[in-house]
Amino acid sequence: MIGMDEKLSFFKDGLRLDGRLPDELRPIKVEVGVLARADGSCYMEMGENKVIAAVYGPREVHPRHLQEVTRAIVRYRYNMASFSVEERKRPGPDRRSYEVSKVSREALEPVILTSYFPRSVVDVFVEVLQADAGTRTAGINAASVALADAGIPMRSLISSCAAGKVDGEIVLDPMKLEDNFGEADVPIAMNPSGEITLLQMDGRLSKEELQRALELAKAGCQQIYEIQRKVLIDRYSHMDDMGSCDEVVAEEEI
Amino acid sequence: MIGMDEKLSFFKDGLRLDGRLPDELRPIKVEVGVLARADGSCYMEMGENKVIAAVYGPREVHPRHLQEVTRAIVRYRYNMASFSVEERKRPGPDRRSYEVSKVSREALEPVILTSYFPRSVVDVFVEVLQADAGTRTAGINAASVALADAGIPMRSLISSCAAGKVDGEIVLDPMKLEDNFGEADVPIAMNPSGEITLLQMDGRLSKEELQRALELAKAGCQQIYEIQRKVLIDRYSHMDDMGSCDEVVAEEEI
Amino acid sequence: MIGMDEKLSFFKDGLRLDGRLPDELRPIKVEVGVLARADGSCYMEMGENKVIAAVYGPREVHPRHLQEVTRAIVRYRYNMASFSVEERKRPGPDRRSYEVSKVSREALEPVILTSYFPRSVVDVFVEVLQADAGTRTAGINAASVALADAGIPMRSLISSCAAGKVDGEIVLDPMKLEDNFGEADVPIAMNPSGEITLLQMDGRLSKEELQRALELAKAGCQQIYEIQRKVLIDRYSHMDDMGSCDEVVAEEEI
Amino acid sequence: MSDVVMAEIRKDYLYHLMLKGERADGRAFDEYREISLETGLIRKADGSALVRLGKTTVMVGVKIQPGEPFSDTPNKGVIITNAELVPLASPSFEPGPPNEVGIELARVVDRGVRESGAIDLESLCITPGEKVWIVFIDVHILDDCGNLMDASSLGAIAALMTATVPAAQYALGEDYPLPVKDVPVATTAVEFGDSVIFDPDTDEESVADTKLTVITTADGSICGMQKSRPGFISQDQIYRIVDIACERAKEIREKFLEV
Amino acid sequence: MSDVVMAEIRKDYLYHLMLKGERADGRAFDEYREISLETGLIRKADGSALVRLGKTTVMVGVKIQPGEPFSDTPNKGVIITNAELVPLASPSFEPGPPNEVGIELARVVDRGVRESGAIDLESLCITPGEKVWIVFIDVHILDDCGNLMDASSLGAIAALMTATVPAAQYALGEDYPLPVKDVPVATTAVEFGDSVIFDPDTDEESVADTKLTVITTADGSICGMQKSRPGFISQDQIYRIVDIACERAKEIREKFLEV
Amino acid sequence: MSDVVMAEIRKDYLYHLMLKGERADGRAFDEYREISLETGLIRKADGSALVRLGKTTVMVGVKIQPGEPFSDTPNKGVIITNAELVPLASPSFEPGPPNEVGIELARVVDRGVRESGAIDLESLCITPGEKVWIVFIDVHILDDCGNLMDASSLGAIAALMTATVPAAQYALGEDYPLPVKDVPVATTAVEFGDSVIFDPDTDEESVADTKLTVITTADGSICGMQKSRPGFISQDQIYRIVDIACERAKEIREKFLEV
Repeated sequence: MIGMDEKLSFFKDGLRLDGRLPDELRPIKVEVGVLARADGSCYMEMGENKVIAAVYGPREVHPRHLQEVTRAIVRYRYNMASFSVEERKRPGPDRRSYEVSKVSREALEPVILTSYFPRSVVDVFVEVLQADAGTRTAGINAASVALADAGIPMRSLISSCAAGKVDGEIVLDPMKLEDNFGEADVPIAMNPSGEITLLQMDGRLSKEELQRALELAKAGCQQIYEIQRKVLIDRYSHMDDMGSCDEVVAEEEI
Repeated sequence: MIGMDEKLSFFKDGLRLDGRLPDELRPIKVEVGVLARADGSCYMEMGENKVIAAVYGPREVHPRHLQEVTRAIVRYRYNMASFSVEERKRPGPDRRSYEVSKVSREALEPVILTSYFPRSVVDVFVEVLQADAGTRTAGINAASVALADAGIPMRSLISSCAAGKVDGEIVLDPMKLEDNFGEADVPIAMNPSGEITLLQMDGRLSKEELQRALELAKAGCQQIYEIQRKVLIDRYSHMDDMGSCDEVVAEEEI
Repeated sequence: MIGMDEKLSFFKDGLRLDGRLPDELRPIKVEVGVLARADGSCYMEMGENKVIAAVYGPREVHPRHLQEVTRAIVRYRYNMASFSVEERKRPGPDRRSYEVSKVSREALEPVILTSYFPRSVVDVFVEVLQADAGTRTAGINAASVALADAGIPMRSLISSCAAGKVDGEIVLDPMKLEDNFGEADVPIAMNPSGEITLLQMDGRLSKEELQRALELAKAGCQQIYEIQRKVLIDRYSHMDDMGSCDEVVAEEEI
Repeated sequence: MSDVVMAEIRKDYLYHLMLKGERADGRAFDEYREISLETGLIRKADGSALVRLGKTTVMVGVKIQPGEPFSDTPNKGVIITNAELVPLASPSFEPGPPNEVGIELARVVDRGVRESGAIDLESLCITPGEKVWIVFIDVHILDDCGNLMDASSLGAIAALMTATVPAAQYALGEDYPLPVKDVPVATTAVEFGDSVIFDPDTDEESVADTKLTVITTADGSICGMQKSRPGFISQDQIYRIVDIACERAKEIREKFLEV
Repeated sequence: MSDVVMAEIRKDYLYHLMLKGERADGRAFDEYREISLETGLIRKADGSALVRLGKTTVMVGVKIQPGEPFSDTPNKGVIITNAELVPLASPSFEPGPPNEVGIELARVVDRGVRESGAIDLESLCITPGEKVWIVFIDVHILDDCGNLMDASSLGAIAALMTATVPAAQYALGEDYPLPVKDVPVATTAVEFGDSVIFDPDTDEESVADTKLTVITTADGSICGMQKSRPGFISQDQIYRIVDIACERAKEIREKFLEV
Repeated sequence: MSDVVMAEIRKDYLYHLMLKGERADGRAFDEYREISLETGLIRKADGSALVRLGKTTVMVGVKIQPGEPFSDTPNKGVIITNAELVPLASPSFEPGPPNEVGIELARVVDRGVRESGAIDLESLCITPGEKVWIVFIDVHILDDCGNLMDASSLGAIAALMTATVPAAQYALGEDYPLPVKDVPVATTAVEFGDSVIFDPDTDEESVADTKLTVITTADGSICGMQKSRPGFISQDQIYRIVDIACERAKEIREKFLEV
């Protein structure tokens, strides 16, 4: 384990320790429709992060008192497998995963047309199989695709990634090492028009650095959106006249 | 920490270590209506004890199966803040607080006209912000005032305090030091006519000592009743022709 | 405590350490109708095992969503008293007791005529007061008698015992010492016709040894069945013309 | 609704009996049901007692194990009392961790043992600040036909009086009987109208206004009291109950707990 | 249904007020309710603060006790932050362990303290790898009239700034004031239509599309942000909120937290 | 009611197929679905295996960490097996701690590993009585299309066979492969009418009267059995299942688990 005392350099010849440019995402791998039982699903790798998302619903709400008469409720459960992190994690939710679940749900809820399905629930489950900084954003990306795969009417997809600060420089999509010893982390999520639905930040940034971080993360989200879009097009390309996932997901608002 | 071996004297020149006479209460401070959200509330200090009580209701019962068809149920939750005691207490109820909640509820329920509000609940919440022996009695006193403040129909107020035995002598309203190293503790609660609704005792007493303890605690309750009564009168003195809290609380029985 | 290194001999002059033959059950003691509040009950000792079973029902199901519209559900709760084992057990269910409860319920459910009582529940509670290997089988035996005592319609009784392997030999009804240091344990339960409703096994057995173990355990169950039958006959012998517990329990199927 | 109606009818019935000075089972108002007590039935426990109070049945097991003292009493043993109201014992008990009734029961049993000084906690110190004997008193209710307080308290002290400290098992010397220095006995009465009835059964408990448990020691001192149920009680009735409680406790002690 | 209707009516009302540039209580959009702060009221705590933000009332207690460090930071003290949304404080709070709202609140308060570097964790090491000071920050909500984030964060830093490390009690030297190196202040705004409103009350919170908390340090850096509620927010609005948040935080810091 | 009706119709359909010697997916009665096995996918784990049994998908991760031995086996390592039936994997799974189905699954997987002697626990002792290796086997169900027992057991032994003891990380020498001495394989059949069907899918499981899992070792011994579901099974059927189970296990072992 590297102590805080030893000065760790995060750059070598202008590249990051894993060879990326400062504004470069880690490699992304997506598969849609990977689970038989779920109504929609998506497996996603972002660097060493491996997450899988499933969507069930719209379905009946249990317990009943959670029902909303004018709209579907959305539930989101982010969960880490015990073996997904260096030191084995006790099974079950901890305080961090409750917070991640809450902000992830709030990141997706604005694009789900919940008023189409009063008294029902849309359940989103995200399992982290391997974690390496960025699991919440990977989870949101996978969940967004899984929602589309489940045919849940949405205004648009949601794409998510983080920017960080290491060695005084703003970088895109920090990996574990950069996150642990870096100076700030800013995960965001947004729709294709750049409207933000998730924003968290910890560390220490000036206003100018925050601005740079948001710009960088926004550019990252746009790249991710293209990947999400492509995988959904491929998934539905066997259907007639369907060239864009934007037709799969509902576009008008009620 | 004082060991049991060293003989600790609890009296000096006939006075207790905090300067009180054996039959003297600690200073009391009461404020009524201190919370905006609650239907009724009361902040009370008895010596170093600082408690706050809130009443909500009568309101709908959740979960439903707890409903009683002929009367309101009463719930009472006594809770200590983590920082209220010497060694930090883990948040949430422990076995002691479950017992205190039960006997406190049973101390107040006899004066609440529950049959006025079938199928509903009156919720009493007591938070202990600082504890120094006597939090259950302080809580009951505050809760009684908060019930009146919430306009819950009652037959009368309930007043509560303890007597203890230290150095072989029966004293009123023991403080922490006297409780920890004393020989007995007898908390009671009663209505203004002296009918008892709470009675617990631990330690070791002869029948005569018990009798003396009950007499002393009863006298203490009467003093507390006057204070409770006064604060409620002050609270409602702006209203026309209202000179007594006894008119605020319902007096007849159904 | 005996280490695994020291070779422990489980036989002396052809007898086991408690003087039993290899195919001999431990002494059994049964009492039926031992509890006043339960609808049916049975106390049973099998060697040093002391268990008590109670049956409540058919009665209303809470919570409601567990109701089955075409039949009664059966619940089974196996619980060990804290003082029943060498090292004090924390009160409440652990993983082992959840598994034992599940397989015990499944051992009894096939003979209960659940379709007679739609939307209701038959609750079986087994408390282990002292444990010495074989509590699950003792519990099933006691529960079976308690079900009959409660008048629950059944196709037949269920009888249960285990076979084990020690020193290379298959023995009936292993006691704690034989179970701890033996090579295999095979608990079964069956109806009087030999149809098996419980079967578990751990350790290491060849197919031939498994066959021998099942034969031995089957013979043990038959002996236990006679004891269960007799105690129920005695219990009901005061009634007219009733010579067999087989008349107490329902025999035809729907 | 029918439950409410039945409760009213039962209350009426018991009340009218009482006006005639009678109880449903024919006992005098201050009379206990038959008590039976067997100790040592659970060999895996270090002490045990099976108590029957009429049909009420309670098994108490005591386990004694080495463990750490509390930091504020480094040279004292520890008593931990738990009561399990298992669903086998009553249609109204539910599985799960103890509710407030079970917690109150355990705490009142504990109070009797603790406040009477029955166990000399300092004698249970093995290494000050490090290792002491932990005495677990586990009350297991088997059949609730009323007055669990008295049955459980009697079981607890009887189990303790016949308990052995299993020192040999932990290489801490020879086994020895747990030293018990006092014999607390709990006595419970309910108030119903103006009458006071001792050792209530389930019906009597369910219609009572108020219940009072008084725990007394061998020398006639009071070492614990607990009023429960939402009702009033006057000082006079308290004194009356205490007086009879002392008598009944003395009889129980002499009959069952004299060495 | 009526709840939904009421919420719609209230939303409409507040929205129309806002079009006129008004709030229900007459404040400017970037104006805080009256703040009051009292420290040291809880003598049993090592630090405490009672914060009122309008009618919102929060008590924060700090306890400092020796304990074990985390294995990956053997020479650092530990901060543990908890928030109790006790049912006394709002008709919508329920008894039980913290739900996601309470957990988020605690974690955002914690983030401000931790990320600002307010507490020098290395100075809280007693024996590396063995014993360090554990700082418990317990947020106890007493009256929820909106904007718990800002009230709780203010209470936390105020309680820490007035806290004493109780070294003498544990024979670890003399008591000394907890060293606090920075003064994080949280500032929260909600978005409603296109307007941004600071220090929202309960009504404003309940109709808001989105909420953003910005925590700033004494030198004007940002050390924590949290968007909550399911709504959109644009980059421009974020920057606007950050700008005003810095100003408000500076005022609060100067008025209440200057030594 | 419709669920009941649908279950009856499905049962009927499957039953009539079976009378013709057929299964819905065309398999023979003793035929397994296609099995795929990938190991080492999770680099953060010390061993891992992704098993697909038809569409049933299970990920097993193994973590090996130093910890304390049980007091009654001071010189043996510890195996802890847990199964998470996360709600992602089936519409019938719910969030929360494992229910009895999940607990049974974990315990049967554990039984195979433990009773076969696959792991030499004594070789996992670091310092007798103080420190041993704890082997955590975490079964994470991803897609439940039937026969979780066999898929999970296969994943567990495959993850163990490819696991590394991370000694270097804890300064306990060099990393070395976890020594695995036997290769238990679980084989499950359901009974339906008089027929026996191996490797049941979800539909077949839901209509089965009884289920029997048999775990066999490399030398053909039986090291674990578990009957589940409330139905009868005869001795003859048990022997029949054991015979076929041994064959299938041998094939699976040879195809997937030979070094």
